[in-house]
Amino acid sequence: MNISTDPWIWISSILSLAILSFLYKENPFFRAAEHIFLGVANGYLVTFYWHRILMPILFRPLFQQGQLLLIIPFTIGILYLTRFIPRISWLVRIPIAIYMGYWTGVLIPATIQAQIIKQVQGTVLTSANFQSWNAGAWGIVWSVIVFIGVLCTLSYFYFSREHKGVIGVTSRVGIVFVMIGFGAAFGYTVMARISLLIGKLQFLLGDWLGIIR
Amino acid sequence: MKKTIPLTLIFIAGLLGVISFVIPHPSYQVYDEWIRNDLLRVLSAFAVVLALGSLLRVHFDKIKRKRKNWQFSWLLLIAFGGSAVVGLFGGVAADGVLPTAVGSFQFDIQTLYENIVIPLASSMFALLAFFMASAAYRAFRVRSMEATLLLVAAFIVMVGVLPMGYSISKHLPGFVQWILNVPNVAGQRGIVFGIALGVVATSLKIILGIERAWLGGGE
Amino acid sequence: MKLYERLMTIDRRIIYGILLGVVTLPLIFPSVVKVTPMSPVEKLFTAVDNTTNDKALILDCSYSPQIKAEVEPMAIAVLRHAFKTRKKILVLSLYVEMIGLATRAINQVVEEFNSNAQTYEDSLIYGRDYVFLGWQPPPIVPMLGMGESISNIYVVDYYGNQTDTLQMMERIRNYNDISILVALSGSRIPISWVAYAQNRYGLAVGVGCTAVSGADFYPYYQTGQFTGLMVGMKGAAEYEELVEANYGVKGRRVASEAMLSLTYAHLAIILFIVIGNIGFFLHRRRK
Amino acid sequence: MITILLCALVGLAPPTDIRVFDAPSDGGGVIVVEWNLSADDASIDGYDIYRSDNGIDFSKVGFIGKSRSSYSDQTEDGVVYQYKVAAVSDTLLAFSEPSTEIASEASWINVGKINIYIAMVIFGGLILYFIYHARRGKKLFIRKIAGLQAIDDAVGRATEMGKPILYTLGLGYIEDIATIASLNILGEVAKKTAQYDTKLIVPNADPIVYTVAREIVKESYTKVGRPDAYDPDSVFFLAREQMAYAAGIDGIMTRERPATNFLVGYFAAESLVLAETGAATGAIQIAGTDALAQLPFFVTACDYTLIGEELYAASAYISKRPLLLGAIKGEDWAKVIIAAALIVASVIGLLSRFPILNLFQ
Repeated sequence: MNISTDPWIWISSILSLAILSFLYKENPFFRAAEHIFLGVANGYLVTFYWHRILMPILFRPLFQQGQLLLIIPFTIGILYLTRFIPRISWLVRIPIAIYMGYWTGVLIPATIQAQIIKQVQGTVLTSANFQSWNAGAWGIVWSVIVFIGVLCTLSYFYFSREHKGVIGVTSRVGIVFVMIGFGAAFGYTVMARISLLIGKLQFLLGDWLGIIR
Repeated sequence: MKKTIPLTLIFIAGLLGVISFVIPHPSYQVYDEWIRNDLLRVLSAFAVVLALGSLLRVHFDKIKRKRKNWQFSWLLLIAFGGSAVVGLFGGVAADGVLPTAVGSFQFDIQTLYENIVIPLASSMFALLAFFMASAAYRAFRVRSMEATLLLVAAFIVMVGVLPMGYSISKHLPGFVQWILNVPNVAGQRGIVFGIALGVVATSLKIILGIERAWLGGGE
Repeated sequence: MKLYERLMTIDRRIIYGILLGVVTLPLIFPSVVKVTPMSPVEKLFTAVDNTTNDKALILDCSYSPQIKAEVEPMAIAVLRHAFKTRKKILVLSLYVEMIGLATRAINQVVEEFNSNAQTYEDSLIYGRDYVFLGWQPPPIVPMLGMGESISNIYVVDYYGNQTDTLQMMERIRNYNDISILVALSGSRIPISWVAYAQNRYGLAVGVGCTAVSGADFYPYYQTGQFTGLMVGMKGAAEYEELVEANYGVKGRRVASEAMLSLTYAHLAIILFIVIGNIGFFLHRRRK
Repeated sequence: MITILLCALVGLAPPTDIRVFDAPSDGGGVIVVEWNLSADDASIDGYDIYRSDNGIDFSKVGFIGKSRSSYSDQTEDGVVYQYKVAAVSDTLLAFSEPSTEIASEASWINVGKINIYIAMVIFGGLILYFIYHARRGKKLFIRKIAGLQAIDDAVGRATEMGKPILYTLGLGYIEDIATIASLNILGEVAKKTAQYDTKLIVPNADPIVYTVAREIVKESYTKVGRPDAYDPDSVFFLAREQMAYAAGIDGIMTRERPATNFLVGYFAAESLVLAETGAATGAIQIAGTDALAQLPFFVTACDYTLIGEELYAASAYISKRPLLLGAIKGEDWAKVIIAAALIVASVIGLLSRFPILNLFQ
């Protein structure tokens, strides 16, 4: 049991215990750790936005290397600060419009291709898809189950008709597939959460207290 | 004027986004790259300046008005000021003007990150395991057919995904892979279609100025 | 108080105590549990392994400090795999709050290899064997931009060097020179890599994700959009197994050590759900 | 000449039928060279690719492994090239006939993505068609979504108990669709808290979403005729960082003890921290997200959960704005088309030899 002598290991362990104390109840140690975290996380943010974006991408090229075209992003960017000046605070909509507009524009074809067209391709019943399971004849059964499951789940998310009659049946089958999917995700997530606790204990018991290897 | 300019801007920017997918020709791609690599990048940096401004303003107010827990706001401002100074002047990889070590005790921005940000963040999520355990006992009830299906599938995956699953039965890991590859894919894909269509619809409404929530009210 | 009432009202802190005990014991008395790699991880391993020497790998370390325990072992395993087989590798991160973890993983593995490298030649040289590109926001800028030119997006790397002066970057210009991008993340970033980079430039995308988003990614693995999938600590342990089995890379296998604790913890959670529901049924029958 | 004679003696068969074409729908600078495998393909190392821009002297530009029959060469647009492919077995070379002349060029329209353009036109057209009709006041039916009835009850409950309502939009950016849908629901909830004079707390994780949320709450209060009741500090920026945001909200939940928690928008791993702490404080919790990975928790730990598209439909249903209803109808029709495409493509795929999957590349 050789307890660590590195001051930083002690600081990390004390901060970790302050957070874990939240299990008992919300207390001043937790709140102190919470605020220290907010402070340092944002200090880290400022460092990188300055050293890796504003300096190399904007100020150095604009003011030292004379790429005058950067005046445009600079002036539009400044408009963000009008948020704090009530009379002209509507100007903040200009940078938001450009930023959001381009992003949503790029999103449309990308979403259609990756999340609709390619997913349809993976569901269509053809011999190529049957073999893709490389499970021999079983591939056909799996493809048919996925095919039916997708159609039924789609019917669950159909909002134009009440869930009665045929759609009532298919949406109930659809919700079965959705819930199995959620169950699988749930089972995997239990593993995720436990792993995070194990990782923290490996640090506290190992690096700090030296109980485990 | 306060609405027409932003709405026309968002339409043009949206169109440029879609066009960049359609036209691969380099003489157009040059403009597309400028928009992305220079304009968008700089705007995202200024957006952060705005966010920090509002964060600091909230905590300065808290201190000035002595609101509840105002003392902790001091802690935040000191931690922020200290780490910002160390980062800005000490440099990203301890290559800045300010010396970032006293003898063997280093305090450059990466050390602060590794010994303050990481332990706090990982501890917060280590809590999740405890919340998971108490939620498993108190909240996850077999209230309906759907909840039963969810929990049964969860049990099978939880046991099958473990190394010991192999010892229970040779087929268990294979069965778990099957659950993930067939019924799970069908259920998830059905939801993905819905969400993808939602994304396309909302993106179209934003670009065409039908969806104006982002304008944020006001005239 | 009747039995079922006691069953229904176990105090939260007792449950926390049980879980803590169940997880800690196997850590104090460790035994590495044999892990059998499944096909999604093997597919990723082979894709990384088939990188020819005129191409490079990209490792996107976009996992937050919160989920370090689950995803960092994957980054370590992929870095060990690349360095041991002398494959050129570029490391980047898409979010500022995650870049410090990429730094940590690189420092650890490079130090691991350089500490037992005999000559300067077979040690890992920055700029020749690996380049740490760092971070540039917003994510769609590097995702689309690297299709045209990597050093145009990452003008300066993490350490502040001009990227285009680095030796490796003369041959590695854009996605045509990349064999596969391994996206390690706890969120939907890998899907964006497919939606933007793969759709437009045909980039192969392999994924290492937290167990939380594992089930969410299988539809993209089934269509082949993802070339391989590592899910959670179990996936990390499988990749560690493959790296050690194929290349005998010796190094602390954090994920594999945790498997026994994981096993007992899962059984405990199942027990809690069952007890909770028994109490729930008895309570409902009482009413 | 000598090398050709040499291989004739040794009998190394050259690759045949060289075909070259400019890579379609790209930014130029790429020529694709294809050939039939050499008869000795099994025993050779691979194929050398030779290029010449004057038809006489050829220089090697690339190599590719055996049993591979296509190679993409990086070229300069507009320059006319000719290609030869040689089967290579250590020092022996077997050259093919020279290919026809070819020059690479950039294309203005990416022809390979025709199916995406068609899909964009169909889906976009459907959505705009129904929005057009919705604007002209056509009655559009959407079925009742269980989670929405709970919103009114939840706000009512908070008012009776005189406790605040916590509404958080998650970690999403302004461009995330779940965030936009959540902003619509926030607008409606804010109108109700204005009417019933209930305290509203709206912590935010994103700077831009924070600015938009603040404006929406202010507008909802003025729309209901209670601009005075609007408290500017009820909407605030908490922290961009996921963990600090979760810890901050947990602190608010345990300190302010809101009667109702709305967790609507994009969430990541912190969803369980919020949902479990909220459950522990005994609040009614309504969740809504399209983050698939978090839905299992909200389904098991919250009272009502809007699953994926139900969140988009809920924001349309609750705000009763014809434009949103129109979009949902458009999406419903698009689902009918996707289902039809699946069925038709499967029938073609099963019954005929037509490579149907290439339509969905």
